[in-house]
Amino acid sequence: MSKKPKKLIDKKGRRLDSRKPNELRNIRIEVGILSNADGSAYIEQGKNKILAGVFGPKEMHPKHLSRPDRMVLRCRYHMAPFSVEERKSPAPSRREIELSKVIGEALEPSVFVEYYPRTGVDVFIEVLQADGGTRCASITAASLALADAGIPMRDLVVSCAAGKVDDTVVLDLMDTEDKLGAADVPVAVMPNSNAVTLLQMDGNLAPEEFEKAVNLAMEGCKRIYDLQKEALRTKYMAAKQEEEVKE
Amino acid sequence: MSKKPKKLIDKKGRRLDSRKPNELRNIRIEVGILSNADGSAYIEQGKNKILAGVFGPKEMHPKHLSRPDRMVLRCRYHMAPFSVEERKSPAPSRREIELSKVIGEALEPSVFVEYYPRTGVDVFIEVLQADGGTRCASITAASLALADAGIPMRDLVVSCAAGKVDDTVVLDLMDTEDKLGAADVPVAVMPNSNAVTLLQMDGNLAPEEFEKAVNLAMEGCKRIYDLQKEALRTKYMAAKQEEEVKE
Amino acid sequence: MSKKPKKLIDKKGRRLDSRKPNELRNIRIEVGILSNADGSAYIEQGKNKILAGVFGPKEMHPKHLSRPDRMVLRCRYHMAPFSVEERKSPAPSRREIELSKVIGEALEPSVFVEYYPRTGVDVFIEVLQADGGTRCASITAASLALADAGIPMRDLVVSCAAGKVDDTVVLDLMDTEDKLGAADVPVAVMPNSNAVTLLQMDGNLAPEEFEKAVNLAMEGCKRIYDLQKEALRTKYMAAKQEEEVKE
Amino acid sequence: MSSVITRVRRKQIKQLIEEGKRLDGRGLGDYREIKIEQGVIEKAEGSARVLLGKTEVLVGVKVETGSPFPDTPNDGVLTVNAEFVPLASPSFEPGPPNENSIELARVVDRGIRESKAIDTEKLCIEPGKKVFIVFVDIYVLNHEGNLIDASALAAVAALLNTKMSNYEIEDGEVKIKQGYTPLPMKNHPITVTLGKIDNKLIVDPWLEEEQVMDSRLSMALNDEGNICAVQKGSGGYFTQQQILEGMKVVQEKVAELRKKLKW
Amino acid sequence: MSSVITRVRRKQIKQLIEEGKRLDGRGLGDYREIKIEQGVIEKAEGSARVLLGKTEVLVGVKVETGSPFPDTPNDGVLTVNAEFVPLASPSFEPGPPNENSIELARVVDRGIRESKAIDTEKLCIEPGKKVFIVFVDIYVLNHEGNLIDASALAAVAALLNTKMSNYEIEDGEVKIKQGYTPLPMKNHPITVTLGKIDNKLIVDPWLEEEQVMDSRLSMALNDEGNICAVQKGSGGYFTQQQILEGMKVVQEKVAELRKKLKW
Amino acid sequence: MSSVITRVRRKQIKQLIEEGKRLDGRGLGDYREIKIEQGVIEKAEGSARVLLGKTEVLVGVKVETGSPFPDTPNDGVLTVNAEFVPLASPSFEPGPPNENSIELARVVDRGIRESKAIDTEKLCIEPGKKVFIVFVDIYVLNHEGNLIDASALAAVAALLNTKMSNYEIEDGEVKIKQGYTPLPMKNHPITVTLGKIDNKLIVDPWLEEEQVMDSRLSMALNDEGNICAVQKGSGGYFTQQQILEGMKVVQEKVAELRKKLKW
Repeated sequence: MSKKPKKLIDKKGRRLDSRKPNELRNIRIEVGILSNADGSAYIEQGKNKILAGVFGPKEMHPKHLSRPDRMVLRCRYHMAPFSVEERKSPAPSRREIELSKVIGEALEPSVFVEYYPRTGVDVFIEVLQADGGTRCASITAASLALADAGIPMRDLVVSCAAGKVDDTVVLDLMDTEDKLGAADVPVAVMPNSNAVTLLQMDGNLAPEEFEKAVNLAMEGCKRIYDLQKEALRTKYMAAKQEEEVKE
Repeated sequence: MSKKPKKLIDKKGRRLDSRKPNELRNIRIEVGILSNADGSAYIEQGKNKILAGVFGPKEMHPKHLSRPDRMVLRCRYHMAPFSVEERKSPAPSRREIELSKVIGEALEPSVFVEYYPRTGVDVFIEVLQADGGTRCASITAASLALADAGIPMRDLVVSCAAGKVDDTVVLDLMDTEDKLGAADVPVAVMPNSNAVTLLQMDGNLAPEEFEKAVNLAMEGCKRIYDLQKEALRTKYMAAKQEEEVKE
Repeated sequence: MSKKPKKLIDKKGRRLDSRKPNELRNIRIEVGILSNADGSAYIEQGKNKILAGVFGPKEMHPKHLSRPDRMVLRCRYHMAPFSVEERKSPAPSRREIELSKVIGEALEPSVFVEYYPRTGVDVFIEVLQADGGTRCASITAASLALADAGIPMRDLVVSCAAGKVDDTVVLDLMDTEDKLGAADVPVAVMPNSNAVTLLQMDGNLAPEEFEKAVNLAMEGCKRIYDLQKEALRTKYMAAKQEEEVKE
Repeated sequence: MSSVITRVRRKQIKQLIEEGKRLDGRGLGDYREIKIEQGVIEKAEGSARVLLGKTEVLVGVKVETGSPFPDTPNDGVLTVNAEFVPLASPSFEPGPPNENSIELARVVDRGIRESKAIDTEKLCIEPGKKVFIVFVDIYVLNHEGNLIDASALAAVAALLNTKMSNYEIEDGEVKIKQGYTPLPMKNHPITVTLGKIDNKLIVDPWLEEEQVMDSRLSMALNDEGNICAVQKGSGGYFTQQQILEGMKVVQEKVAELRKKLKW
Repeated sequence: MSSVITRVRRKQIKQLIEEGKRLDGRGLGDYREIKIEQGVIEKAEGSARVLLGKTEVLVGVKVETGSPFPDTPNDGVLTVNAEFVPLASPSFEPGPPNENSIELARVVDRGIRESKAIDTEKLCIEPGKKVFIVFVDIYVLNHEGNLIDASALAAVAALLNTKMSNYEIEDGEVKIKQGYTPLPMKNHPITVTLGKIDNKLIVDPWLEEEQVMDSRLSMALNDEGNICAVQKGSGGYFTQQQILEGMKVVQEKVAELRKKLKW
Repeated sequence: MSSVITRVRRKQIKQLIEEGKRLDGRGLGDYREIKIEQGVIEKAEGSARVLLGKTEVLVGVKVETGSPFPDTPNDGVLTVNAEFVPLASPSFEPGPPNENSIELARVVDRGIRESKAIDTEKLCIEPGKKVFIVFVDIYVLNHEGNLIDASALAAVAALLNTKMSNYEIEDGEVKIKQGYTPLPMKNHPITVTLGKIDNKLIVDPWLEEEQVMDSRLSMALNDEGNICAVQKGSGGYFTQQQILEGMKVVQEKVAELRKKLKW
């Protein structure tokens, strides 16, 4: 953060961590890793380490927040005090409150909320280590946690950002690129229907650059979608095996 | 605030803004200016700019605060962060909490609270700009907002302060007079019955000065009462005209 | 607090306030001194001055905290801002929250909680002046307040600390001994059954020292138990006399 | 709330007052028995306990150093806070100050501040930088009515009992010296509260009267007999005539209370 | 909440929009009437009131001195806060900011910050020590829908209206001098919000449309026509196609709004 | 709360323990499997993850500079905080720390503080002005019982893993230099918790046993085998005899746990 490196992309078109512009960071996903949550998932994307847990469908507390015709999905995005350079107070910041809202709104369209009227589902996201793009990785993990909880869903939601660094549109910005780059465009999508459920942007992009960034982010989402499905499959196979062993 | 002017009243008996001791500031009142509140009013008194909005009678939340034999009137007096010299935190200060209480208690005797048992009425007051005497102007506006909401009332409540500046008892103190003067005596009254529903004082007054100040404030109240009734009439006529146009 | 005295125990084995190692401070207890609480007690132990008041059994607020098979005992330990050297903010500190919990847990085993299902009892403790050992003196007083409220109880709970000062295990540490000593071991007990309902410790004690400290604290408890019973008797006699006078 | 009064009791209180009598045998203009005890909290710089009948208020004063307000760089700071300690009444809830305790603190504060009771200029250590801050903490220990008068009286009694450490300035740092100085006091405001029940004014309303009364009026008078703070409270109203009448009663009772407060 | 819409009304709104019409007679791409009034709060360093139909937002700007952030020692500080004043809507509760008012404040903040609207380097008084802090307080006075556009517009109008006291540095202290300087502005972001109802995009949704619409998309454009902030909100989704289509509409409407904002 | 245990299950647990057995096959004095992993959060100065069966606790340590406490001007500052992360248990609610998480943090804090585990004098940069502050954040990720032992173990493991930036003092300012130094540690407290079920003592109670047990007793022992912190919790009682008996068990188990913690 102290001094701006001369170049975020070198002469060979490589980024600070030697990725190509349209390359994702390493991603590792695990589903069903918490014993108390009804569903859970863990994601590592670059140095991001994020846990998501889901409780529900269940009775709403307080009751007056329940809705007669649908389930209410609540989401809390929270960062551990040690997840960032300078210790963060555990009290929710304004940024965390906004992200909780937009992440919840990004997940909700994927859920058949009308199946369980008057109930609630809580999605809890804990960022254990943050390195840029936490909201996207959180959505990717939280959607898996919802699936793991058996909540009926239209599709998984998968999320990835693109942005502009130096003069190049790049995929999946890490922290330094996010802070020193020109723009960041996080996108979440249900790939089956191409429905964009999260779209934010800050920075400075010409309209054509913005279009390019959205397209690249969607491209990234599709690649992560495969990893999501693979992680679900792995969990399912493990659960099946376990059952068979029991029998 | 920085330096005390030598004199708050000049040789000709004129105050800093060239008013005579028993002269009110310019007052402008409008009734029914908000589309969502059940009743509303706006007052400018000198540089004070204050909005009042009323919601109710309605079900009480939380329920246990309702009363089986009467309506509960709740009042919130609040100052905008930009309403004063130095930015004020939007969180309610101890002063705002006290004023919310005494303003509510000044308004309540005018309302037939027994007409709507188990219900609540919320009075919200927002001081957009403050220049001394905001509690009085707030009461004047809030009482009109209650009337505009159709709450059954014995009488309007009208309020005005008197005080002592240099050695003179004066009417309707503005901010500088309030801060540098010797005493401030805000009074609220239902003029029909001469019932004083708010009386506060801070400063230093001999008993006879106090009596004089109360009398002068009551005198000021009566003059503002005429403006209140005029504002109600204007609103009523406008509403009537609108209806006739519709028909 | 500024400078550590060379010795907390002098050559003759006397402590800073000239007590012997196994000597209690002066204790004064009064029962039934508040007119609004259902039960109350006041204790002075050294310079500690502590009031305890009990309300209940009564309906729980909020209701969802009530338990279908038992009474819920809630406890609040709170220090007055002026009770300590440097003014304490009246908002509850983490220390006060922990002590409220352990004091409540020390009192609960003495109460027949199953006699009044769905109800609650509130124990309020106010430390007016603190001089070391406030949690113990609070328990001693609060248990009397519960008895004074007529709550059915197995036994009184009585509490006292022992600790290590210089190289000696001593009874009933005062503030300076607590701060400069080597260890503090507060103990609460129901003397009839020798049931220890509170046990904490901080400092550094060899196992045999710890055992010795626990034994000494229990010994102190027994002596205070006599004062507790005496105080109850006094209250009872006074109440009886009052009644007789009335008749 | 267990302190709600029955309809029968209500009627009884009103009827008696109509006849100029009160349930507890007092006349309309009588205070309950008043006890003032100073120096009850040795660890505080000042303290006082006031009993007004069964109403009990403890005030502790702490004196610390801190920054002055920017607009009064030469004045010490006065801070008044009131805690409605939950053991004092079933109607008090634990938690942060509510509108009632804030009103109480601010009424007591105004009496002290507006009468210039404390010589705040003498509390300045280094202009604009360091001054003494006087914390007045009102602790309501038993609520049987008329908390304002009990608290105002206890606050002044505690301030009169307050001693500050002597100090020296050494290299810009405050060094505590041996010995104590009393807090510099210039005035001694006394507050008297009236209740209005069916157009009768009563002095020192107790708990049940507070639940019956239509309105309340408190006035603080300084040593010179001037009014320095007024607060009408509790809904209801007073006529102009009742205010002036009340002022006379207050003047009388202040003189009476002032005798209890030795300084 | 009394602002919940009936099923009949809901159907009516949707049907009309299907036909390219709106309940209040507007076309899908029309704004309600816009009024901008600057300098309405004389005591604030800057202020503006925006009426968007019946939606009313007041923004006040205060400029004070304070410390810069450690990582930007040469820059003044921008702080945007939004209050959902309870008299503006039965759905607003008194209390600390909630997720809705925080989102509003942060969206407006991003538009101003990312477009570099304020020349924050000119707000530095003493690098790393003292800078000007610009407080932008959004006060929603009447909520009839599309608070984002009204607030963003009012914020920029208020900043354009903001004047700061002249000052000198004397012995490390800031001394206020006579006269005022306008707040240094470099850009003027304009935000346009679209609603999506059954795959139709509408501009400037009002309250009832907000209750019917599936999703919302806001974009802020700077003077050069570049995008500087985007926020999709309110659940639902947009297709990739709709986003690009929406961008075109926004570009058009920004040009229109920009004319209303004189500077 | 979905974690409430049925009456049948309760009976079963008690019966087994009566017979010296446990539901999960352990003996009364056995710990669940323990895994300690250090350095799991690269961005923190120190970190460790402890698995106690399925109970999972992550501790992160941050080291920052700040002011010492006035009464210990030559000592660095230790701050322990515990978060009951809501995804760890249906009984955890999001929000500020409650009495349970505060108790946990304070018990872990006492173990570290009273055993003088950290050499706080070595954390002093400039006496009375600047010291290192060590933030120990306990993050409960999965709650299957015995949070105290898991947290205390993870805290010490994280502290042992903590490295601080090297620094120089230049003109009174702290300048970060290249390289790292390990946090100066002098002792390594180990905490063991016992549950009491019908007069039997068990080690390392898991979630369902916690719901059945009458009382809980935790003891922290330092490297010399001395007791440095004790906490009885969860209602109920211990006899004097049980306390001494428990102490013996704790001594034994501490030796066992100590082997898991390499340093």
